[in-house]
Amino acid sequence: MNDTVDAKLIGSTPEAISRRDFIKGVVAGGVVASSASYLFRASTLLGQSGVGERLITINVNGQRRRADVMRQETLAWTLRHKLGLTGTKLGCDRAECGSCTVLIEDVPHYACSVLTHTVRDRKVLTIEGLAGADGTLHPVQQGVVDEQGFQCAFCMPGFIMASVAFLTTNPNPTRAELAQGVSGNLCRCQDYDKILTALMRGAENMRNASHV
Amino acid sequence: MSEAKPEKKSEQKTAHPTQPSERVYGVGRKLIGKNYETPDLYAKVTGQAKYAEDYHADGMLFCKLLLSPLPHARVKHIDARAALAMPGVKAILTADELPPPADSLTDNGTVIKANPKSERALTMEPLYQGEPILAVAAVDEFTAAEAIEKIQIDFEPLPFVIDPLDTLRPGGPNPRTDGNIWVQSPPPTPAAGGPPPSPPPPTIGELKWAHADFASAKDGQLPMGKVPGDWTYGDLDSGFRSAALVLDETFVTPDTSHQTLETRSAMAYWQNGKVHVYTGTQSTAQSVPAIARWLNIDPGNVVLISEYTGGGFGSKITGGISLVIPAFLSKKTNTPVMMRISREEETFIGRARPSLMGRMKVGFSPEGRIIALDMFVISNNGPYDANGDVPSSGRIVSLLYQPQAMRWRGATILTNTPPRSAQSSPGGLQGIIIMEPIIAKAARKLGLDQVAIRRINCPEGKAPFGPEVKGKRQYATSAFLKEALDRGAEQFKWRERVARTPKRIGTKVRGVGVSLSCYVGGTTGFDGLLVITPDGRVRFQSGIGNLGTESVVDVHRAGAEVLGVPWEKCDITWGDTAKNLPFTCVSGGSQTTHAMTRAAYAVAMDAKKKLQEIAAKTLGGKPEQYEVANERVFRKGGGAGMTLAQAAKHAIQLGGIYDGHEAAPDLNKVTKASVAALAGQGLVAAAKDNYPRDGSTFSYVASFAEVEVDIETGKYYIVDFLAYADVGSVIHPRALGGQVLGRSVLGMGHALGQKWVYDPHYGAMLSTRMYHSKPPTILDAPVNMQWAALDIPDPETPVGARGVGEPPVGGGCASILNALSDALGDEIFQRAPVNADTILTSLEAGRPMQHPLTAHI
Amino acid sequence: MGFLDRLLQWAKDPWGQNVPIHIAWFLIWVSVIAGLLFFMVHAVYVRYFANPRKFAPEVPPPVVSAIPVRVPRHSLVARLFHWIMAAAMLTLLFTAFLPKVGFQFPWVTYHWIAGAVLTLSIIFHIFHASFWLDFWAIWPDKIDVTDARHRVLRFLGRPAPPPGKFAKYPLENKLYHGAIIAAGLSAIVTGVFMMFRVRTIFFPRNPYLFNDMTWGMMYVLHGLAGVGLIVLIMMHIYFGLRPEKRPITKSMILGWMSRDFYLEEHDPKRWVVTPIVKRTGSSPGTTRTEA
Amino acid sequence: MAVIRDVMSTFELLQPNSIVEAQSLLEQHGRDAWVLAGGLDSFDWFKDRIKKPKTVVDLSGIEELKGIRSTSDGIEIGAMTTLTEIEQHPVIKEKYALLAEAASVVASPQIRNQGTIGGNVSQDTRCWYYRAGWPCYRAGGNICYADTPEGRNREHAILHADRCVAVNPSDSAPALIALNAKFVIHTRKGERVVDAEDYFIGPDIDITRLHILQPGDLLTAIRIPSAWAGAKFYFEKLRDRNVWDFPLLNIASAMLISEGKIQRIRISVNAAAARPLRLKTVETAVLGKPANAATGEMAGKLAVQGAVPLQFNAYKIPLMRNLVKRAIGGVEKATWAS
Repeated sequence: MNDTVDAKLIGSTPEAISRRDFIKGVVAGGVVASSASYLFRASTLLGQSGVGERLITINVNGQRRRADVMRQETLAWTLRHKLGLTGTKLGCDRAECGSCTVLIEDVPHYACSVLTHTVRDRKVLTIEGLAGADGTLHPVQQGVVDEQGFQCAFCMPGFIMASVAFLTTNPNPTRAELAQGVSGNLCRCQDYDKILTALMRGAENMRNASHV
Repeated sequence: MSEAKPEKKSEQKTAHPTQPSERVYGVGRKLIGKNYETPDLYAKVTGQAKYAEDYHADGMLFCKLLLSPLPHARVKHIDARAALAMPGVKAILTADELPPPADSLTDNGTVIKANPKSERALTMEPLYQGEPILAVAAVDEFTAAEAIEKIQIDFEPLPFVIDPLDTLRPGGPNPRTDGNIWVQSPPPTPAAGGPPPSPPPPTIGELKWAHADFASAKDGQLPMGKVPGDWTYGDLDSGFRSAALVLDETFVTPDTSHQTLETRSAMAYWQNGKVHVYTGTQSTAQSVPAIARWLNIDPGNVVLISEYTGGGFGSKITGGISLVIPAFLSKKTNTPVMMRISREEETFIGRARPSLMGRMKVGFSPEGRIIALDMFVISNNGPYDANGDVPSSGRIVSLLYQPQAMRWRGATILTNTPPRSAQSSPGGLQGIIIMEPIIAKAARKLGLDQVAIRRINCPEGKAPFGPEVKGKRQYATSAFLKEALDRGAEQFKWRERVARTPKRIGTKVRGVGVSLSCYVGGTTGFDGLLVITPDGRVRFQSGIGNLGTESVVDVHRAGAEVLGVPWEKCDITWGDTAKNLPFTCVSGGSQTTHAMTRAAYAVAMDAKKKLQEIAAKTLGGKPEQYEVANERVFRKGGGAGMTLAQAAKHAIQLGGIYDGHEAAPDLNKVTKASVAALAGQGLVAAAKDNYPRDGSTFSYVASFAEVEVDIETGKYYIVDFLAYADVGSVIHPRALGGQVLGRSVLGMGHALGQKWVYDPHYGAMLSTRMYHSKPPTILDAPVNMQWAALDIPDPETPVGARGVGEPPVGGGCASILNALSDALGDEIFQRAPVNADTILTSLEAGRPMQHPLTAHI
Repeated sequence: MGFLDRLLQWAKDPWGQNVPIHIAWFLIWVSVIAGLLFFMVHAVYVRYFANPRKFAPEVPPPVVSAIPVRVPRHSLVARLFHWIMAAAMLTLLFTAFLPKVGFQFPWVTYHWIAGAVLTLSIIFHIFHASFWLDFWAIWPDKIDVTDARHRVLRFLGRPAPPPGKFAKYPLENKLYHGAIIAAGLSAIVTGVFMMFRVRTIFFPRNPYLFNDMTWGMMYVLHGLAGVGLIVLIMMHIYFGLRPEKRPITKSMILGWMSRDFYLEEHDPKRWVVTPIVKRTGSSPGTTRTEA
Repeated sequence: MAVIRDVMSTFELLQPNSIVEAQSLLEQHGRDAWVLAGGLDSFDWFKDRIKKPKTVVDLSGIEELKGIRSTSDGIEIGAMTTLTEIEQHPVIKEKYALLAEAASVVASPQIRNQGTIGGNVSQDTRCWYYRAGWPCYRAGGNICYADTPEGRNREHAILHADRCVAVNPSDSAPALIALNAKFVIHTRKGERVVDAEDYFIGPDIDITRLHILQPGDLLTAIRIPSAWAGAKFYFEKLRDRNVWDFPLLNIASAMLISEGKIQRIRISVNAAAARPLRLKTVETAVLGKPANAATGEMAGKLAVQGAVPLQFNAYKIPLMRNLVKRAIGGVEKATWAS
């Protein structure tokens, strides 16, 4: 009978972790503090040369951030799980939805399909870095607020990042042109019409902002 | 040059090219019918909004699933020793360790027995390829994935079936060892006195058709054998005899994954005997009992945090059953566990709309009136609980086209494909897209205008629907669809478009299509709960899920309107069941706006009443001598009064029903518990929606579309689209527009290409990637879409608002299909989606289409 | 299984189960090297160690003059068959294995056509051998066995009577034929089924004729037979080229062998060549023998 | 061993800064090394855990592989130049618009921002059986699952199938063939320059690869001769969705016309076979004929001769016929009085 399924064979080795510790973590909500400990344990598996070599610096939202990054780690993972920047979403992890769109040197990329090690010392901008330090929204963000763009908004950070990049080079697009510009982003609420309206408003806001 | 895209129409560079004059809604009201900035928007645009996967607990483990590679098999042996020996692997969870799901208790005391044959989070007898068998928890995903690969499993392959017709054939394989359909035996007769007896859980039975059933069907016709479901009204035969035109058509609708952009990831940990679950759900308050049932624990020990949900469309009505996996792993390891569901896993466990195969015999009068309709549908349900799509398709068709006589027959067939669930307009979309092409064809054959033939069959007022029971039929609360159809035709310039010539330039052909559409639009009987705090603010407790439709906030504007409180003075509590939420409807079936505006209205009236009583008690006089406005309660025609802040303080002094130390007896127990918890915080108002309603609530949409087809490539574009909605009073125009057009595009997806593809030999899904299953992109939807709403209040609800989520879906798809057949003629397709291959093969082969009964290509 | 693991190529079928798909291609080299080693060992042995062959003393020889100068050995048909089969076999081996060792070209069509030719010619051969030839001539008999035992004993320097001369085919020849039958038939039978997996003129494709495991085994057997044939064919060619075997090789081209060689190697009682019947117009070698 | 199609397994990441360095690394690691360009094809393989290379050589740090240079005869495009750069480059837009257009319809903007021309022509097929990790011919196995009685093969080959019926999904490849581009390959033996159409191979020759690169080889640049600059170009890609999707079929042609007659022409289709096909018979057949609908009709029929449809891809035959017809005869633009 011991060659058939039984829970004993598949027993586990529970680790006592003080509740207080992880509740604190929850409250903090995806903070960097917790990532380090999590990572060092990770490195036990990856038969790679020491953690030291994996310590790299990325320029995220104007800050130089150090992180311990595995060779096969994607930028999306580093941002979300090492740097606590969870605004960048993972919708498919296969470059098919655009929710993870960030700007690398001002160019939109799918962060799920970029190895963090390839952006060492390069300029990365995520949704968190868009609003001003005082909380004033970027004109495109404001456009979304003005028009109640997007529904569930899981795709929103990606859409906003893509259009920010597009609008800096095409400040005065038609709806069709803007649609082309953000065509690398999928919205499953299928709120495309309202999204376009909101982003067009964002374009207006950007133009007005640049005039003053 | 490439793809010869149609000329861009509008070159306007303003936000609103298509709504020249923003329509004014909610005339004479302050909040209802007005746009405003929802309180969750800032967090959303700045990326601070937290979805399940965005939470991180210290020491959190990650878990990964081992999915069955076989469509149907028995697990004979699992050897996980190598996996467990790996550093960093903490635990493995199998089905054996899951408790049986608990029975549930309805409010009237009836026990709903848990069905042992229903789906569970893990299984030892996978019934579809991709069904989870076990889960591994480890310090990180890399370790968990490596561990999964080290696990050895011996499977005993069992017979499987992918296509419902295959299991119906004589001697065809069964998807489950004991059959291919659910059989519901009738509930025992209630014992005198005591609570209604619990109905026995449905069991699995076998349904096989005769060789003759298959033989009698012509090429491309759906065979019709005996089916369990059957209802009728009117005299079908005389109807067909007197008909000027009788059509007998088969149509196959696609299986479509919900593909919410946020997968059903979940994180869980236990604290002081309570499980804290972080996951996306459509219905915050209503998810707790479901989670408690899956975990087999007391609902009081479940805390659900779900502030933001990345899409549901019916696939996360009460969250996903898979969330029990991190919950139990967390219990086992005494550590928080995060389960990130990958896109491919979501394809398997993430739910989908069942494909319906339908065959309709329709008799038309010379004017196009449907005098007889014989409807036959079977669905591809997947292996688990039966979905309502098959029966609901019959009810919706009977309401939307008002046939003078109708018979409906249907069966829900089990297969070894992923479990289905309701998807925006379940059964409604399928019924409508099976029916609409037939009406379009009839209009062509009878030489009638497409709008006219729909107008003559359109439901109106208290329109009847469904079967005749004891000489009576159910009916709708109201229907103003005819008006929507007329106004829509006008706004869409229907006549001009129809009259326009030429229809063809070079290889491009244009066609216009119109479709009726409707779905259920609301329920009743839920509770509202609010607190007027001593600082004079009004806090609405919202148990609605936050899907981005904004109903989580919108409905409370109705309450604020009644109280005459400026919106800036209102707060909304949502997204955390520890925060004392009222008994709320599930956010599904488009019921929220209707049900919860009623509840909001009720609680506002209760607050008003309590304010008047408090004023009377403290300032003398009778309550009715006081009125509530401008954040005060004061004597009519001036005189003594007090601010809401003062009233709140008085409420606390008065206690009892005023500050929540007592609660109205008719409130649900969930609400009562919340009231008790809020007691003493201010004026606590709580009320049940007891308003009468004569009829069932439905919402309606008239959809119009124009397409351009290139007959050399089969490629087509939607060049224009309008959805004109009859959804009662408009609450929040922008949110409504998002729903009307968003759901329309969801429907369009079913015409444009959304599908599953299976390899029948191995019962394996091939369309595991989005570039296979094809959810519409922003360039597939028309760049300019228009929407409008009648804004005629529904007479059967105090606020006048009906639900909107689902009604537009069927029309979104059917209007495209009809536009295509207008451009290309009949017999090009009898299956959705319609793609270049469908069109080209039919044109090349001189029709009819190829593989008409194959849902998956 | 650990050892099998290395001899075969395994893969996961669509249901995640391990199935064999091919032999491990290094076996090609194993087979080639085995062949070369055999050449060397045999050549060295014959050159330096082998004692001159000695046969049992002649029982009174028949009227030598009665034996034709050119002893007919292979009928034209038999020779044609042999060379067609040889061509097909070489084509099969080269088209099968050259691509695997890096010479890439469109090989599949040639391969299955050659296979078809081989199959047909072998079917013909079976009929021909059964009805027109002495079917048993190629199968070992008692005398072969005893002679073989004697030869082995003498080789080991143990006392034993010298072996008798051969019948039409030496024992080695017969054994070789047996090996070819084994390898050839398994390659052909599996090969015929494998044609269901590619587009041929014979029958509609149906790759699902068998389940994954059966197919896998079939491919493995086909591969093993194939690499087996490499070494067998190498040996065959080697012997065909060896000086002492030349007369036999020649006979496969011309159809006859010299009387001297016949008398030297073969036992007229076991391979009876009917004496010449003088007749005008009859040329040597055209006499009918049972071969 | 259970199958899981999620999470990249670990590898050593090497990031050379020069072609020489890259080549020595590739030689050093031989078959264990995986060349990473834009990565959009590679990451699918890695995340599905079907390919688990020990070593990944990332070319993104090699500047010599990037950029577009004018040469004595035309232009040279570094293999690591992104599709967006190609789409927007003034010279390409002006003289070789065919390539700019092909690049502009690849996948999505973000993918074009990262995907390289080298990667686009060297990407693997998208046959869903092969991509699912099933042991088909292309994966070294002994069967084609797509070309079976029940196989689902709507996207598969109608021409030159040999056991495997997968197709090449590249959009830029046919354009480069039509422009008579040359591919520059660095091999152990030194630099090798091949015609665009010779870069690709079918299953009859090698059933496991779509191109001629051997381990250790590096595609470094693509040269486009000026001969076809400013010719009459036609490109069309048919796909289901207007973003992300691979071609059901695409066509690229370049024509030199004088006195209304076709003087020279190169025409190529992709997604019809395992390699982009140059339609030589069509090219010779239309020489000297007027570039009109009639010639197009004739060319279209000629192009699909010998096409063998599978169960679900018969539509590709009329589609290819019509695309060839358009490439030569043109297509009428529809402007509606709406």
